[in-house]
Amino acid sequence: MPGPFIQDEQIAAARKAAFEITQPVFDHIHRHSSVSVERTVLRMFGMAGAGQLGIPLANLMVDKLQSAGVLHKGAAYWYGRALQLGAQSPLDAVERIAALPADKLGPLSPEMEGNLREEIRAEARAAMGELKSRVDARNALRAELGGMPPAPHKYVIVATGNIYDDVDQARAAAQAGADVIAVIRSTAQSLLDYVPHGATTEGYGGTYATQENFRIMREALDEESRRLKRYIQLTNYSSGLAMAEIAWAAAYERLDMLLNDAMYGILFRDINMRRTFLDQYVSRRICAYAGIIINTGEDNYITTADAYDAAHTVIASQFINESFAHRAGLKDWQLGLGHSYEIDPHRPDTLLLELSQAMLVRRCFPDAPCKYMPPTKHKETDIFFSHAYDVMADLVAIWTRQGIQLLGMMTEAMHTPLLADRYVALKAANYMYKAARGIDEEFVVREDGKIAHRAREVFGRAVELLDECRNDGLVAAIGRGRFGDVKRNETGGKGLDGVFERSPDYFNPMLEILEGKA
Amino acid sequence: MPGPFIQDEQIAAARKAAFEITQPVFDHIHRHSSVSVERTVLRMFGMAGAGQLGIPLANLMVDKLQSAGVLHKGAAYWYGRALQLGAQSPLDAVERIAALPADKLGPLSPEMEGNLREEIRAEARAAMGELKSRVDARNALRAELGGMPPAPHKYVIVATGNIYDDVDQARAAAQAGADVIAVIRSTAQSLLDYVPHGATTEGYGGTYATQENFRIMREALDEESRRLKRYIQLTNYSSGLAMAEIAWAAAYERLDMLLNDAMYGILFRDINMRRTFLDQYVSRRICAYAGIIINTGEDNYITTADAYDAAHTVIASQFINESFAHRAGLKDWQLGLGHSYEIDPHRPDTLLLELSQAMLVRRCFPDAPCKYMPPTKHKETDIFFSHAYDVMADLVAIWTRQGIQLLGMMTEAMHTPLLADRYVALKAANYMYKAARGIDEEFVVREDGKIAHRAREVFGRAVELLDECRNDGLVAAIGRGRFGDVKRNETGGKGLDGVFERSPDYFNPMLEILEGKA
Amino acid sequence: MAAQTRQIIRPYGDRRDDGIIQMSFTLPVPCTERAKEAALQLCQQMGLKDVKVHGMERAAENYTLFIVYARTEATVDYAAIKIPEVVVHKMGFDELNAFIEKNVGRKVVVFGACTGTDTHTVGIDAILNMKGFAGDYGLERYPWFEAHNLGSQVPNEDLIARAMARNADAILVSQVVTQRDVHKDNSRAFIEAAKKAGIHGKTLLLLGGPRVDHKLACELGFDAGFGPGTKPSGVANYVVHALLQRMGKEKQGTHFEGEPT
Amino acid sequence: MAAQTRQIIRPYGDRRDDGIIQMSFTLPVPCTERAKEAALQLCQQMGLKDVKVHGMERAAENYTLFIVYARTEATVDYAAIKIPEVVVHKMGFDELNAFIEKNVGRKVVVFGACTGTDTHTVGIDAILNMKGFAGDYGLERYPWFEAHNLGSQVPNEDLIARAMARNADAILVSQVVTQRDVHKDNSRAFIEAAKKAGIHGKTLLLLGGPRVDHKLACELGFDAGFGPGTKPSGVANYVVHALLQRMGKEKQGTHFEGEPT
Ligand code: B12
Ligand code: B12
Ligand SMILES: Cc1ncc(COP(=O)(O)O)c(C=O)c1O
Ligand SMILES: Cc1ncc(COP(=O)(O)O)c(C=O)c1O
Repeated sequence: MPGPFIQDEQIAAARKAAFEITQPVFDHIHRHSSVSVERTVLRMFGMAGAGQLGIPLANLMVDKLQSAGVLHKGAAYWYGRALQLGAQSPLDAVERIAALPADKLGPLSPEMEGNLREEIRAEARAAMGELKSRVDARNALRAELGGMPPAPHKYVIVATGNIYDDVDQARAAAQAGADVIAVIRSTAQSLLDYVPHGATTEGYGGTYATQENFRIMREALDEESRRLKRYIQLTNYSSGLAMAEIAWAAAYERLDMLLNDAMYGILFRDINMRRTFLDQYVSRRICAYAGIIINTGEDNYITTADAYDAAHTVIASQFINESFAHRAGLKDWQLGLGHSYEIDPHRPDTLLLELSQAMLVRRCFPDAPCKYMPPTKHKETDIFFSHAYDVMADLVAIWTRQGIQLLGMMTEAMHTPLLADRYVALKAANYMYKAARGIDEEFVVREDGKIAHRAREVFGRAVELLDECRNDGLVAAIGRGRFGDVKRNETGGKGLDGVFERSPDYFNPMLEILEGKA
Repeated sequence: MPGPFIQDEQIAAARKAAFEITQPVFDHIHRHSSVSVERTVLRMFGMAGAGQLGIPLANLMVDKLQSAGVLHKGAAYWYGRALQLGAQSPLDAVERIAALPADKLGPLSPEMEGNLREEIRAEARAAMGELKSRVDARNALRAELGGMPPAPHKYVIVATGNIYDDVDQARAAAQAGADVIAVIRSTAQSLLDYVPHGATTEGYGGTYATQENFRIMREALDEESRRLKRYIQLTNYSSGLAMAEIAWAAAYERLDMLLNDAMYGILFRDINMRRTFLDQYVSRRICAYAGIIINTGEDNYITTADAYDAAHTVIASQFINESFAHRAGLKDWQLGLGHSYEIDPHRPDTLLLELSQAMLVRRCFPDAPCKYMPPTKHKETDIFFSHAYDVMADLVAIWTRQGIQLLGMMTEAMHTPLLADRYVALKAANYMYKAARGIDEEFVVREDGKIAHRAREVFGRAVELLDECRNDGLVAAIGRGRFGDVKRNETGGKGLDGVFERSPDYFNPMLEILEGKA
Repeated sequence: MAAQTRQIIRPYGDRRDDGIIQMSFTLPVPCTERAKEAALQLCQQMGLKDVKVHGMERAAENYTLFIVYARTEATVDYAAIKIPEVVVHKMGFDELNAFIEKNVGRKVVVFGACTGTDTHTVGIDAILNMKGFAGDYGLERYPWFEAHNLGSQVPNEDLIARAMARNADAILVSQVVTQRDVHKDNSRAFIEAAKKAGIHGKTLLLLGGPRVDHKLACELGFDAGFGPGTKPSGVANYVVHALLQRMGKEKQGTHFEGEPT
Repeated sequence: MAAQTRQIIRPYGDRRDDGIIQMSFTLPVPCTERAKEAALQLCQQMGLKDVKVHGMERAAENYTLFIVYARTEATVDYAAIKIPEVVVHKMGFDELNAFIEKNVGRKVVVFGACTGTDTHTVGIDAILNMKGFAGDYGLERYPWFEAHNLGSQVPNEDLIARAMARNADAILVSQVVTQRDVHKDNSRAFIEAAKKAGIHGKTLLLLGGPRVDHKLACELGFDAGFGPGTKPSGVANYVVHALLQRMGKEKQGTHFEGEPT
């Protein structure tokens, strides 16, 4: 077992600090909603299609409601009104709402209002029930195939840009031993304030996250899982301006994991803070409901900041991400907290430093299936060295019993992985796991060694940062560039115009269910 | 520090057993000599040249003496007689002896006999003095360049077959960070009952070990060492039917290390036991005198036998090799006891098993610069995997502080190394050493873990084997195939006809000096 | 230039000029002897000799990875590969600042960003930010540079407009994502926009990124290109010399140490 | 055989038929941009397209290692690569012994060794010794085989003489060291000796080793060749079928599962 290094009480105190840090954010969250959240509600009601020019119906309707200035009552409410007007289908609902000048839709009598809400709640319960049954089907397949293999789960990415090529590559990876397939998104999808529609074949640096692409890939992996008699997990990104909607689509299509971070969009995509905090909350509620494991993005911090100097920011952020997650109903087993093997390999003692950090993470979050990323930033174009370097991350992953391990690619510094790159990575990881599993039980870490010393130092600095966030506020800390060396302010960034205050009669039956209030 | 695993007393008992095992062999050694030993004596007197057809003068002379049935008095004696007959040069001495029917050289008067011996002893002292001064020059260069780098010393092989290509490759390897260059010998040189002469450019699987090739390579490495301001060591093979002579030539040409094993020739080259025991003794006396580090060959056992099952044979043999070495005057710092990372990678827990074995070796031989070999037998043609696999041997080497580490080559299963293969191996080892140096001080090995358990088990079986060798004799144990699964008997194998009993007046002034009797 | 002797070079594996190369590739067929024969034929078609299909790995049910060593007969005349002669040495931090003060007589203004949808800022930050790269200070640190770093995801037009507003001497564009040549497309779009804005051929236009080299950048219409491992000081030296040449204060085509090639 | 449709295949990296290959090689020149250009030209001369000289490593002062990804336009018609149709299935241990008893009617006698100066015994031991290889028993274990393993460093003539003295059905030669084709030289010498002794074309002559394949062995004058990963049971099956064919008890050219190709 890693550690002790530090006292249990110190960890509890850090956790408490994080809980206090996220409190003020929730005051904001519970009073607001966003266009993306409202579109998610509509998607729940089956509004998954797209209109002309491929614009999603959910966008058409929400944009209409927003420009009419009535969105603060909640899209669900207007959806109900559209039904009352006789809408036969989602498209029909959009058209009816769109056709109508909003002021034409005056208030209803309290009784009608009450009935409408009850009907819509019933429809929401049915929709959520359907979701649940899909999730159950996923879980049943997993169980049928013998449950999950022992951790770390070997995670590889596919990123051809074309969903059909992705399927080929994903199947090949599964055959070579992958446990989790991640379909990387096309560059800048984070900035799209909608979810693209349909199967896609042209992405850059990845493939668009669409509900249809999710379906195609999950179907292929179900088939592959059955053939291999081993359940293969699928993950994608619930991140960016459409994070909540993607969580819904992913849950519906039975994905197993999602990249989902409370602050990544703010820091790395310059998405507005208020927007992000709101959307991440709803997306996480969906993940909690659908038994999806989230993967947080602290590893990104140490691609922009120096991994040695900023190690404590990873730990501090993990506590914060954990608190956001717990407050959204996620359980520890769903928290794939992110970190990585990123210290400059030209430094001395890097294996000791990486072991220290990985052990510290496990010490602080013993029940979370932490997500361990391979070296990326310091990867260079010597594929042989790159491979050797990745193997050390494999060693640390199995040693410290990470939950999920992203396998490093020997061509990391060149291109998104080729089929052969994944095979090479999987073969090495399979060997490492077999060779080294249980090594942690062979040794007692000396409390007076470099590993323990470094762990205490990093933890100490993390606590200082948490204190700063508690005292000055998370917003202020982000403003000072504390995370990933990136500075953002509360009203900057993209998507703030999609945030609005809920009216007192705001109606969101999906959230009611997700929050356990219905 | 590795261990304890076992008690110091148990180790002392094993050492004592080995001492008893080698005792009877020394009864044989001290009563016999061999053609190779005698040729070594002649080489000491400067008889390094070759006659027509490239046959070394030392061979011509010894063969002549042997066929004349007078070799049992010692070649030095006849060399003295040839000088008395007026020989002006080694070639001249050979010719004079060769020209003479042996019976023509009757006994001398006791006084003349005494004078002859004294003159020859004086010449031997001068020759050994010259050797010493050459060794001192080597040591001075080492000191001038800042002494030796910290262990493990990174050892790579060159094996082009052409000494000039070897020089290019050796320089390149030194520039890429190698500490030790080994010039691999042409296949089956072990079976040559002579040392080939001159610079050679056509070998198979390696380059002939000749005195001139040694000189060429050492000169190049001296130059390279000065340029790099880092002393680069050179090693070759003192092994096979000419092992003692090669030791002399290597010492003379200022080599730093030699592959030299008490039993390798017996087991892997089917060279006669009696011959090998004799020759190894004299070769080791030379190494002791010349401050050469020997590398033993236990790693070979687990290329023919299974590395998991035969792990204890490596430990037992190391104790025996150590005893042979101590009895030949070698100090612990000269004992590069061989072992390797050879357990089938398809097994589970191989990293634990390899760590266990490497720790056990260091526990038993804490002051010896053990020679650690990389995986070879289970190497396959996937160069990427092969490289990853080698990297784990790098980790074990630095972790357990081996003295000398042979770097694995990603193309091990294909061909002798290309220039690029060595570069790739050195780059990875440099990284691993930098990343992991000191890792042993971070942990306490648990005495109840698999590593400790395995170490105790292997040690226990090694002690059993040592007991068997003590009780039944080393010869009997070899006859049962205890080492490397290879069975040999005392009178089988090549080269027994080159062994003869010393006459009571046997004269060998070189051995007198080497044994400290003159 | 005087007639040069030829210097024929070829790959070197075990012995000089043996022409040995290593290769790996995947074929979309199952791992069988037939697949191995296909791999061999493929290599032979590529003109390789002594082909040794050493490795054959079952990468997946219908994909096989091959590891090949072979000899190529291709050669290159190394003497014929020209590189410009360096006539001006590379200036260090203090020297360059003093040089700007003396020869340009005012601060050199540069604007940089990672444009298009690319969010990789680490590269442009390495060139512009105080901290710099590998111990080499970034342009913000030079007292005689005025450096503006607009970050990432910046539309080409915005970068150009901001630079023009400050009358910039140079614009630095970073492009990191290169899948299916998206960096070339975006770079071409940048050049179009620069032409439209009338600054092409006037303001110095620099392109950089891991898959960028000088040749590519010039083909795309930039003045210079910088690839992996670029140090800020190299960029600073280039900008100053190129600027002086534009200003007519230095001979056109003066070659200096570290210039992009 | 009926006219076949063509099945054109090419290397697969990121997307089907993209032709991507990986390559590495060393050039005997220092690590500079000029060297990189030389590497690029070399690849172009090899007919590669979209050459990306991604990596350039200073392997030594005057040697540079390059890592290249590129596209090849070479293709292979997979349908045109023939493999014989298997008509006889591979027999297991008991089945084969029974088969020998019934069809040969006596023990099959084989002699094996690693000949010449080669001392690598592990390969021939894997085929002949009791223990066998990868869980597959060696020929010594088969009650209906009489297997003699002479070990290594055996002169070709000795092996032949010993085998003839026992009237062997097959001789198994192992060759592991292959540098500069020493295995071919020694194998040719073996065949010469076999011809001299008059057993060529009579006694079955098998060659094996990591660089051996059936094609090579046949070219050298052997009846069959066996490469890496050979299992003893495959060799045993081959020897029995080939023997029966020599004896006229089985149709010439009967194809069986696991036969050398
Ligand atoms: C760090 C990183 C990230 C970080 C970026 C953080 C940030 N704010 O910059 C994060 C994690 C956010 C990220 C995200 C993504 N990334 Co990224 N990322 C990397 C990584 C690991 C390192 C890049 C880096 O920082 N290098 C260090 C800097 C210093 O080097 P550099 O950029 O080459 O810059 C030097 C020179 O090129 C030059 N230079 C660069 N620009 C300029 C400009 C001028 C004017 C000059 C003079 C010089 C110059 O000077 C610099 C110093 O020498 C690389 C892999 C790798 N090891 O290269 C992948 C990589 C670049 N990413 C990749 C991808 C695909 C993505 C994503 C699109 C994946 C996805 N679909 O989610 C996303 C989204 C990014 C987007 N839309 O742009 C791919 C690109 C593949 C390709 N060839 O197209 C890579 C190669 C990884 C891979 N193998 O798949 N990434
Ligand atoms: C073990 C080993 C040794 C051991 C040998 C012990 C012994 N008694 O066999 C020791 C340590 C003694 C040794 C020494 C040397 N070795 Co060595 N050795 C190896 C090693 C690591 C493994 C070989 C092995 O056992 N493979 C396992 C067996 C089961 O596989 P196999 O031989 O291919 O056999 C299979 C098939 O080929 C087939 N088969 C083989 N023979 C036959 C015959 C028949 C009839 C049939 C049907 C089938 C068959 O069936 C087998 C089972 O599937 C290889 C590297 C490697 N990983 O391949 C180097 C290697 C073979 N050795 C090499 C060299 C150069 C040497 C030396 C010459 C080095 C030197 N100069 O000192 C020496 C001397 C040996 C000599 N003169 O012959 C080179 C050969 C280079 C080349 N291509 O020419 C290699 C490739 C290492 C390298 N990369 O440099 N070696
Ligand atoms: C949490 C999270 N979201 C999203 C992404 C992907 O980036 P993009 O913003 O391009 O979707 C990452 C990248 O690692 C991430 O960690
Ligand atoms: C001690 C020893 N001598 C010699 C050799 C080399 O073999 P050869 O007998 O071909 O010289 C080895 C090989 O590893 C060895 O370990």
